[in-house]
Amino acid sequence: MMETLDQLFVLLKRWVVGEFPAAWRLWLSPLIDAGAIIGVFAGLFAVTTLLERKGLGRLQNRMGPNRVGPFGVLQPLADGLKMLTKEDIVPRAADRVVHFLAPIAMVTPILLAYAVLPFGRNLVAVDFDAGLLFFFAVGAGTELAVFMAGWSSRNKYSLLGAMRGIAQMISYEVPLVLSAVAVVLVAGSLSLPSIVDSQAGYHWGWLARWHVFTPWGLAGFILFLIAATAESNRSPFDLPEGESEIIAGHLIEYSGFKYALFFLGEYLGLFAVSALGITLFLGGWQAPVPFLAWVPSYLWFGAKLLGCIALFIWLRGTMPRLRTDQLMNFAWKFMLPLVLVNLVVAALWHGTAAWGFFGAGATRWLLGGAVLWLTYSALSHALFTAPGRGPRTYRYAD
Amino acid sequence: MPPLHAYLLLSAALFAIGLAGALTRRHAILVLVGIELMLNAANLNFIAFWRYGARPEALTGVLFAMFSIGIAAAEAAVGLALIIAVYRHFRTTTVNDVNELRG
Amino acid sequence: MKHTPGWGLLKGLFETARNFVGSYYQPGRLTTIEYPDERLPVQENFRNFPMLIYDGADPERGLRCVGCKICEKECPPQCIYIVLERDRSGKVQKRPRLFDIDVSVCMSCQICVEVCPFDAIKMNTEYELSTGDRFGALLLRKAELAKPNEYYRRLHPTEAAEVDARLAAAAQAKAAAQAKEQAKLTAKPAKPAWSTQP
Amino acid sequence: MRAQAGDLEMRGAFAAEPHGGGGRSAGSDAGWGAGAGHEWVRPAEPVGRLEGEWLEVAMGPHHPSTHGVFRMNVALEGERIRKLKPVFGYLHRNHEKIAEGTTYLGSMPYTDRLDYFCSLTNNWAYALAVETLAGLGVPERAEYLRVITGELTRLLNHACLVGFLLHDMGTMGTPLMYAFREREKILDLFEALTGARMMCNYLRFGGCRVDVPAGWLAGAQRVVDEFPRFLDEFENLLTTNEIVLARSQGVGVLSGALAVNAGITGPMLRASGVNYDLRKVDRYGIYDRFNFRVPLGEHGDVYDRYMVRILEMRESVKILAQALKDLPPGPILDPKSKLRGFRPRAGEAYGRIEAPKGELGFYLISDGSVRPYRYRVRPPSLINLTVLEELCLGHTVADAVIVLGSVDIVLGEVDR
Amino acid sequence: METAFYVLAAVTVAGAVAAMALPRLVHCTLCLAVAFVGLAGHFLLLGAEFVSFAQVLVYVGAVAILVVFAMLLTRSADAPPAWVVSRPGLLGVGVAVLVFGCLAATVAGSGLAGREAPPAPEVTVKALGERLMAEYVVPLEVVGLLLTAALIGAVILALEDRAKGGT
Repeated sequence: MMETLDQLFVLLKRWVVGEFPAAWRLWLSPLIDAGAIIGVFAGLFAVTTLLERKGLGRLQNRMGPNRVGPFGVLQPLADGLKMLTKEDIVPRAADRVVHFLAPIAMVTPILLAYAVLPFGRNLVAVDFDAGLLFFFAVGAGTELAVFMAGWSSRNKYSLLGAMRGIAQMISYEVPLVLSAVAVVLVAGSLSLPSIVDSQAGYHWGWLARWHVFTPWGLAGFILFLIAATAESNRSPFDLPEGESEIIAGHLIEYSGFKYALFFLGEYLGLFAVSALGITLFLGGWQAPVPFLAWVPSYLWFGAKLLGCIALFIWLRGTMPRLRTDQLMNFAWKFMLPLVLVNLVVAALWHGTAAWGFFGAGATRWLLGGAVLWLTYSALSHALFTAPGRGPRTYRYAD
Repeated sequence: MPPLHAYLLLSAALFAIGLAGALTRRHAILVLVGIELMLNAANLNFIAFWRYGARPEALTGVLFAMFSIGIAAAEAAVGLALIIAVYRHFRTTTVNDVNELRG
Repeated sequence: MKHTPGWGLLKGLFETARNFVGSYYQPGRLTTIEYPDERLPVQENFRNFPMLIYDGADPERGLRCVGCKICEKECPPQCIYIVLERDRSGKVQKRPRLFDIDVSVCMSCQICVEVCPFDAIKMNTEYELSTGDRFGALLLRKAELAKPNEYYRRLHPTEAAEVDARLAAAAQAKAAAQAKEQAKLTAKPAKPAWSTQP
Repeated sequence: MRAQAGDLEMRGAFAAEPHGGGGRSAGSDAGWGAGAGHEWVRPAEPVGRLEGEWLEVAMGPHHPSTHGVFRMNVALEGERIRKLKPVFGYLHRNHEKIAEGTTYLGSMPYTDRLDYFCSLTNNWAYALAVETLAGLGVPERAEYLRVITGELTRLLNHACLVGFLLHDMGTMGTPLMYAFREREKILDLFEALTGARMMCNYLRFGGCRVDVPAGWLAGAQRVVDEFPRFLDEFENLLTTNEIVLARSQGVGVLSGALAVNAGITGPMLRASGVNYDLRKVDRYGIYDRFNFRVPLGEHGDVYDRYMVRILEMRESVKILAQALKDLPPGPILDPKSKLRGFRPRAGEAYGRIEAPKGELGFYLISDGSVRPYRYRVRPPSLINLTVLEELCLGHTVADAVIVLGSVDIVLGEVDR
Repeated sequence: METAFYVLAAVTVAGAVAAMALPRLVHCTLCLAVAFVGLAGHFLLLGAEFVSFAQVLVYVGAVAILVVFAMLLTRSADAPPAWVVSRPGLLGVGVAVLVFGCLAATVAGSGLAGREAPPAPEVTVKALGERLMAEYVVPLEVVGLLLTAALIGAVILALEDRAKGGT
């Protein structure tokens, strides 16, 4: 019974596809996958906008939206209607074709990236052997979309935003990929379902074998999260949009449906990269404790995804924004060395697992963690502390 | 599966287009873009020959294409850096205007 | 104190989390109210736009305003417009025919109230004046401005009690003076008792 | 230091410099600074690596972080600011001329609208000037009430300023909302006392308009007692936050000498390490009775300006606690003062106080009539703004935004 | 399969032609990205999954972006549109057509032309990695070295002026 529930969507799709003549099946199967992904994640987008507004509101001691429907639950609907009915403004000087294509170029690659993510046991659209590479490859397409939007709008702010956006996305792609490489190294595969499989089982019967519970996994996850925040242009890395500096960056000349598409693309990117982080470090759809393993796998995945989204909202409500040069310094001088050290630690951890070089159990953990912590504190002290920087004491005059 | 010569013709067409662009366009960046296209045409040839070749399990074509992609990336980086350096020097990116080695 | 990098950010995250949780059960944190459904109590001293006070039941005859035009003169943005009543012979009466306040110009400074010698103009606390007609509906006429003294007492009980006592005292003094005048037949008209100090 | 007063005057905000259209000025700032025909040479900035043409951007008047309708015409090289010209006047309301046409009392509500965050201190400065002109005294209780309302104003102004500053840094308004939460409590006090939340119009020449209503002092005491807790929260959130430190330290450095030369006052001056607080210097009102200290910065950067304001709020809380404790009974208005037909004798007077934003002064000339002959405001916001270009050059757009935020301007006062 | 090939071929050639012929530089770059994506599709069709993704990652994600950046830094994005039609331009096109003719003739004349594909081999990432690490380890290292050298070289080129003493 639980087995059926777990495989519900897989069986459902198999049944639906089986009802059609064989000639159609080749096309029908991906179509159903695509439809399901678009439907589910567009729905999640709507829910997230509400959660974000509510959550930010509460973080800031406000109520958040509560006018449309009970507790404001229909707010996304109202927002969507507003977006759709707004006038679609294209600046006179804009490059109309590129301006029109940019939102599409933003959303399409991100939707493609969902194809390789396993949302549950056997619940993956395409299991590419090089799935992770596919994810990063299509993710790279969004940079071009940002440039298209920024350049075609013919606005100085949007151009500045686009330049910031491209520079930031390129810079943070390096730590993002490298922190994922550590997992690839240990799991021995680029295929996301098999990476999830590599995290199956429990240490001592209770501690899940997720990568996040290893020192390199924890460090890698944190680094991945930071890079993912930057990749998805979320605060504190929301420089490309920086509404107090360059107003909305590349989005400044977009309105109505096109703006909604960008908005959607941004959130879809956030979900995708969170889902990737969950897959790589948090055991994908696996249950955290053995006695809850009966809960359907997609529910676990959804719960973890919501947790990640909540974390992103929390960060957004707390952090100020970095500056461009600090952002670049952070990526290249801090994250890159750290992620490389993390890679080495992961390699050692994996390679020496058999002959106990790091010791066993807790000792091994502590040793690995100590190496990373020392690197972290050495790097951060070298980079971010200078005379006159840091908390100060003040003198008083009477 | 299309026959091999279809791929070869496509590759030749891409090569010719890249060549035409590199020869005719004056903008340095576009010259570089043309060269990239020609490199890509070569890559397509490698992959096609690998796929239609005698021993595809040897993966030679694939590996060659990968090396080629790596080298193309390096070439693009250096090429564009050069263009920027030239622009800074001559304040132009038109290849015809950059006709002396001394600045 | 040695500063560990990253610690400050964690402290900040903790602080926002505390506010997040706190907003659910600490009333001091969530100060917003849901406006049209619930309202903040109006403070007694609150002022919005002026109103004219009348005694008794008839807003026309009970109006305290005598049309002295002091408020019109003192009003900094000059939003008050007064035209005096004339009787049939054209003689100026001591009451206004027109008393308009353009509340789109009025800046609620209360100076008209302070300078009025007759306690005739006071501040209303009505604040829901939004309207679609910004020229007509925001020009308040005499009929809209006139409010009974009971209304004033309800809005500003402390202040109204003071004013009422003062007016009563003045009326008493006037009555006494009139009685004396009656008696002596040589008296001057009573001076209105007014004070600038509320 | 590098700049002399005269030079500063020359390149003042309205100095018409030829706008070269930002064309191909190719790296040298010939069309911008040196061409204006004066000696002063801009401090050597590292000229950018890519001497592309400058990108001219008008930040404002429609810009979310200009705190009103204000414009900064900036010339950018990449993201570095190579030239910045503040343009203001969008909110000019002819305040001074209007005041010359109305009675002394009639200007009082207009002063509320100068720095609309701090109407009570504006009232106070104006009242002080008129009292000096007319030789009016102020009863003790009224002085205490002035101190209480003035320091409450300082609390709300500084709290909101820090909120705005952090909002400019991109915190999604979280500190701003916390500041507004506290401001709400203070505004409730103001409403209960003066009848209006922002446009208080509370002071009168020779005292205050009304006495405190019942229970007000207890409410004020509660707010003052709870304020340090809010400050602790605020500091936990911000003071050691690495991003705040990185963003604000070393940015927009204002040297003490330049600050003095440019006439900067208020927390901005003190953040540059100059000990100058009118509450200590002039000891106007009854400030000599309170025990408080003046926090001083040392680097003069945005972080110091932020911290000086935080520390000043703590000192204000101390003053408030003392004032609320010592508030004597008595009248609140000088009996000599009158509302109508107020004619100070001919002469001139300058009244200044330490407003939250700096030295707020009113200069009045009376010709013996009911209207001032000359009425002039010394607006701290405007004068603090004059060094904006100085602070922003060489920094990025993002820095310019927070430097502007840390100057603490209210356009109502800048443009008057 | 055939249809997919022809569609992709059309997209690729159209993208390439547009990339070389459009007057505006930005449009050229965007069309170039389209051509690259089309080529990646061809690789996918041919069973070279890994190369296909690498193609997208490197060409769309890096080279196209680099070109865009170079354009922005050299202010070429807003350069006036420049058409190809000129006498030396026509000469170049002629040469290209000639080259294409030669190549096409050679392809048509060779015995390889009609060859059909053998059954698709399984290209796993693992197999690729093993080859790279065993047989082709020297070329791999050389490419790595080259990339490093290119990175450093590009940085030095781009930094040149400051080293020269940009005040």
